[in-house]
Amino acid sequence: MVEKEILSAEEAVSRIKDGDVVMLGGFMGCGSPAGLLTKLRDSGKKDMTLVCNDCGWHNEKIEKYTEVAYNIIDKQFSKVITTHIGLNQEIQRQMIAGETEVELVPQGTLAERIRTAGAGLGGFLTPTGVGTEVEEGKTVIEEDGVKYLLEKPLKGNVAILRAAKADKAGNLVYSKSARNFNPVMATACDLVIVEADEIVEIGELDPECIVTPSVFVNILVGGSK
Amino acid sequence: MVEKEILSAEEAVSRIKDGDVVMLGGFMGCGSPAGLLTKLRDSGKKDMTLVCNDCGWHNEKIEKYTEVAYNIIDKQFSKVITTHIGLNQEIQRQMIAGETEVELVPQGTLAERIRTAGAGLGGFLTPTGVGTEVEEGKTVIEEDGVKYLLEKPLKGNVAILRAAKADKAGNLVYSKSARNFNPVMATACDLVIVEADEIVEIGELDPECIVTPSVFVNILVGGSK
Amino acid sequence: MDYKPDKNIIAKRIAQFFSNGDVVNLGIGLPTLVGNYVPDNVDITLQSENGFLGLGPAPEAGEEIPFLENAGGMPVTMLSGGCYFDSVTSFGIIRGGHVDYTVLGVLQVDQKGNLANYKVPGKMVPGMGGAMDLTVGARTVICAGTHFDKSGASKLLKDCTLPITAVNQVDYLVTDVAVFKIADGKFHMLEVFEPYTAEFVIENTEADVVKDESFKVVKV
Amino acid sequence: MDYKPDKNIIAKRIAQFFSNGDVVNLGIGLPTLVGNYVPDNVDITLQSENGFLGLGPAPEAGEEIPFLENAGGMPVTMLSGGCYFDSVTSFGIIRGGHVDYTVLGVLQVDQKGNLANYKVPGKMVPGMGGAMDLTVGARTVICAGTHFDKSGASKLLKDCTLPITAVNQVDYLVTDVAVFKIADGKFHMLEVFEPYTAEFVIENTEADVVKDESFKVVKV
Repeated sequence: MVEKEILSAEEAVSRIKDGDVVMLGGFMGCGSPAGLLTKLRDSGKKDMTLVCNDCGWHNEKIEKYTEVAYNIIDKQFSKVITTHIGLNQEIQRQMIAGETEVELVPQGTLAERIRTAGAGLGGFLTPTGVGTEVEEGKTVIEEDGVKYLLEKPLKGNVAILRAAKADKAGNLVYSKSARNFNPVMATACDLVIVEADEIVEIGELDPECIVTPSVFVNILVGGSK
Repeated sequence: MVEKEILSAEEAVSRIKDGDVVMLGGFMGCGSPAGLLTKLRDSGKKDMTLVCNDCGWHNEKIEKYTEVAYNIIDKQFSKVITTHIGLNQEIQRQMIAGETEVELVPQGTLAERIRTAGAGLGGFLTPTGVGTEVEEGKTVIEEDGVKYLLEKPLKGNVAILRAAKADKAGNLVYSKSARNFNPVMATACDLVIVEADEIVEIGELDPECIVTPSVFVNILVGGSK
Repeated sequence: MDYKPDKNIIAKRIAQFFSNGDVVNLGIGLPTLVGNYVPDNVDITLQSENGFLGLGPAPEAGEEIPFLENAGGMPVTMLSGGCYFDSVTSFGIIRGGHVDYTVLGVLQVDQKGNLANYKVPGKMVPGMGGAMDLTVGARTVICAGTHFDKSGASKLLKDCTLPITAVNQVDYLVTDVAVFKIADGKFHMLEVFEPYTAEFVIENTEADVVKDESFKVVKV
Repeated sequence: MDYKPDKNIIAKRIAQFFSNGDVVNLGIGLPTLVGNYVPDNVDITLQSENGFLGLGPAPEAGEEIPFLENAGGMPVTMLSGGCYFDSVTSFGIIRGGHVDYTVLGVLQVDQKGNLANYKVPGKMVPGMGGAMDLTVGARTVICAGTHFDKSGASKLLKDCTLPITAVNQVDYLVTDVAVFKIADGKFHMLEVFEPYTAEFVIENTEADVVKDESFKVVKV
């Protein structure tokens, strides 16, 4: 099995371009690639679109900040597609002040839109959001008396993900609730960069327990371990 | 965590009713619940619809038969929804003779239709089958210049599945290529019966490696081990 | 009659809804408290929409498990028999009707069963997170909220004025005053909590409230 | 010139398409033979649509691994670095463009890039299995088949007469006589295999065949 490129975080983020759609794994920072986000900040890239479940923590009162908070402070993203920003005061402020465009998407719909792109489908019908602001501008299709929204696939240029272990072929496993959006984002981007806490030899992961198959991964970055 | 019912194969199949839509896991018999199929044959149930990837082996020349071959010989199914019947001479014969209705579905579409039902969606757009006989009677939707078929969810009354191990809560793991359609069928049926080669105590399976979460499973049947 | 907000009475009453084996998703905030009141003889499985089943109580300080958080980003534990999955599977479970109960916080609930809980335009926009999927997907939707907001206005409305989370999906509303079933365009009061009275509720609630035929006064 | 069917030459030539790291799905039957001819210095990963990556050679008789079969129900092995997944993931990989090459058997191929390989109405109806998804989803579709059928008719047609598997998706056709790229409504002959000649192919093929500008005579 062919080995994937192993790069430093700095080299890896140099593959990201201004204006790219960047998908970021993690849920309130749990399962986000801290090292890649820090180097992405240092890189000064701009005008990117960020796709992520939430925007992590930015709480001035308890002084809790997850890494992406600093990319947001630097306004590296001109648009954010996300489901929940209740714990990031700064992106809420930027949204309400009109400084950053924020598209709020129901969480299941965000996951499914990304999956749909990765799985080569053209869209899906979901009951979620019918009759709400989420419906605006979307086709409503009725099947057997139930209304559904036709939701479209969401593709990215680059995914920046975090895994617990990667083998050199690019197979991934995650740790506990750090799995979340990482596996699906790996399927839907042209370039998939994975910060792995540990990189192991091919054959060391149990093939029954691999969560992300090697075909989805392009670049590995060693993590803190 | 509450334990699921553990029944004999005979007791379990007694929950299936004439006319039920029955989803059968397995791929060319690999991963099919042999014990449940045998007891289902003994039960004499009829007019069922069978949903399965293929119909296993029924090859008179090399005398190779997988268990479902005998249910088909007994004509327990008035309709079969499947993707490939090239290795079952008898169902091909019944189809061509008009004795059994056979609906052929592309394999990815069958998997996705079942998933769609299990995941509470109303349909999906796939490029597969556009311009072929599969398109007949379906809505064609064009997005960004690409044509897609709108495919509908496929639900079942009962799933009969095979796992390598089940814990008593109903969490499942599979063995190698015996996984195939089993996990997705577990999500899409009112009653999910699993023949497990081994039933273990709650806590014995690694929570990172469980493939089918307990919420999808209703009845466990001990296998040969 | 004096009203004093009491989140714990809401959590305590909601915990009585569940039976052995139920799969339950508890929203962040008030709904999380429900977990503290589930009777010892009732064994439910909590789903955490960030990706696992078998959510257990918060760990002691210093005993946090790396990479194990709930959907609010707080450290939790996992019970034996739980399992991890990704966000796609998590919302397949939710939308697919595999969750028996979801308990969600409210800003407003109206008598058509509409819920508003994710946005105050121009002011507070946390986002819907998983709430829209949970409301549409769970078999039974229980809303949890104090009966009155900080200004003293009832959260039970004829029509929600805030952007709604889902249309016509709320089954039950439990406040710190009473329990309601929503049906036929009305709040059917099933129980009122001592020392409140049915009359107090009806007089102080904007929406149409009727006493259900099973109505009773209870002490939670 | 005498024609003698030769499946191995087809498999051998197709194996030369691949580069290091390619992900390839080989159909059942003739395409399976391709695996025998991949050069030692080219490391490809085979996807098996019944649910794994890292498909290895058939085991010795008596060395079969329980529950490890290919999509044709035959015993196989798995290489180090492979992994298992379910049918939903398998076809997500296929339809999502994550497979570089699919190699499929043919009944007929036409000059518009249409393929027919799953059904002879009223006679033989194996079903499409994964072929429709593979044809639509794989980045490059290579068809593999003897140039002539048992009756001596060319399988290269102006228009398929059998029910088609996919519209306008075939990129290459490799027969036991020549290699074709399908584009602009024609079969562009890239190579002919000694001792056959371009003229032999053109004369004995119903479809429109043109010599590509890169055309050459080769010995496979």
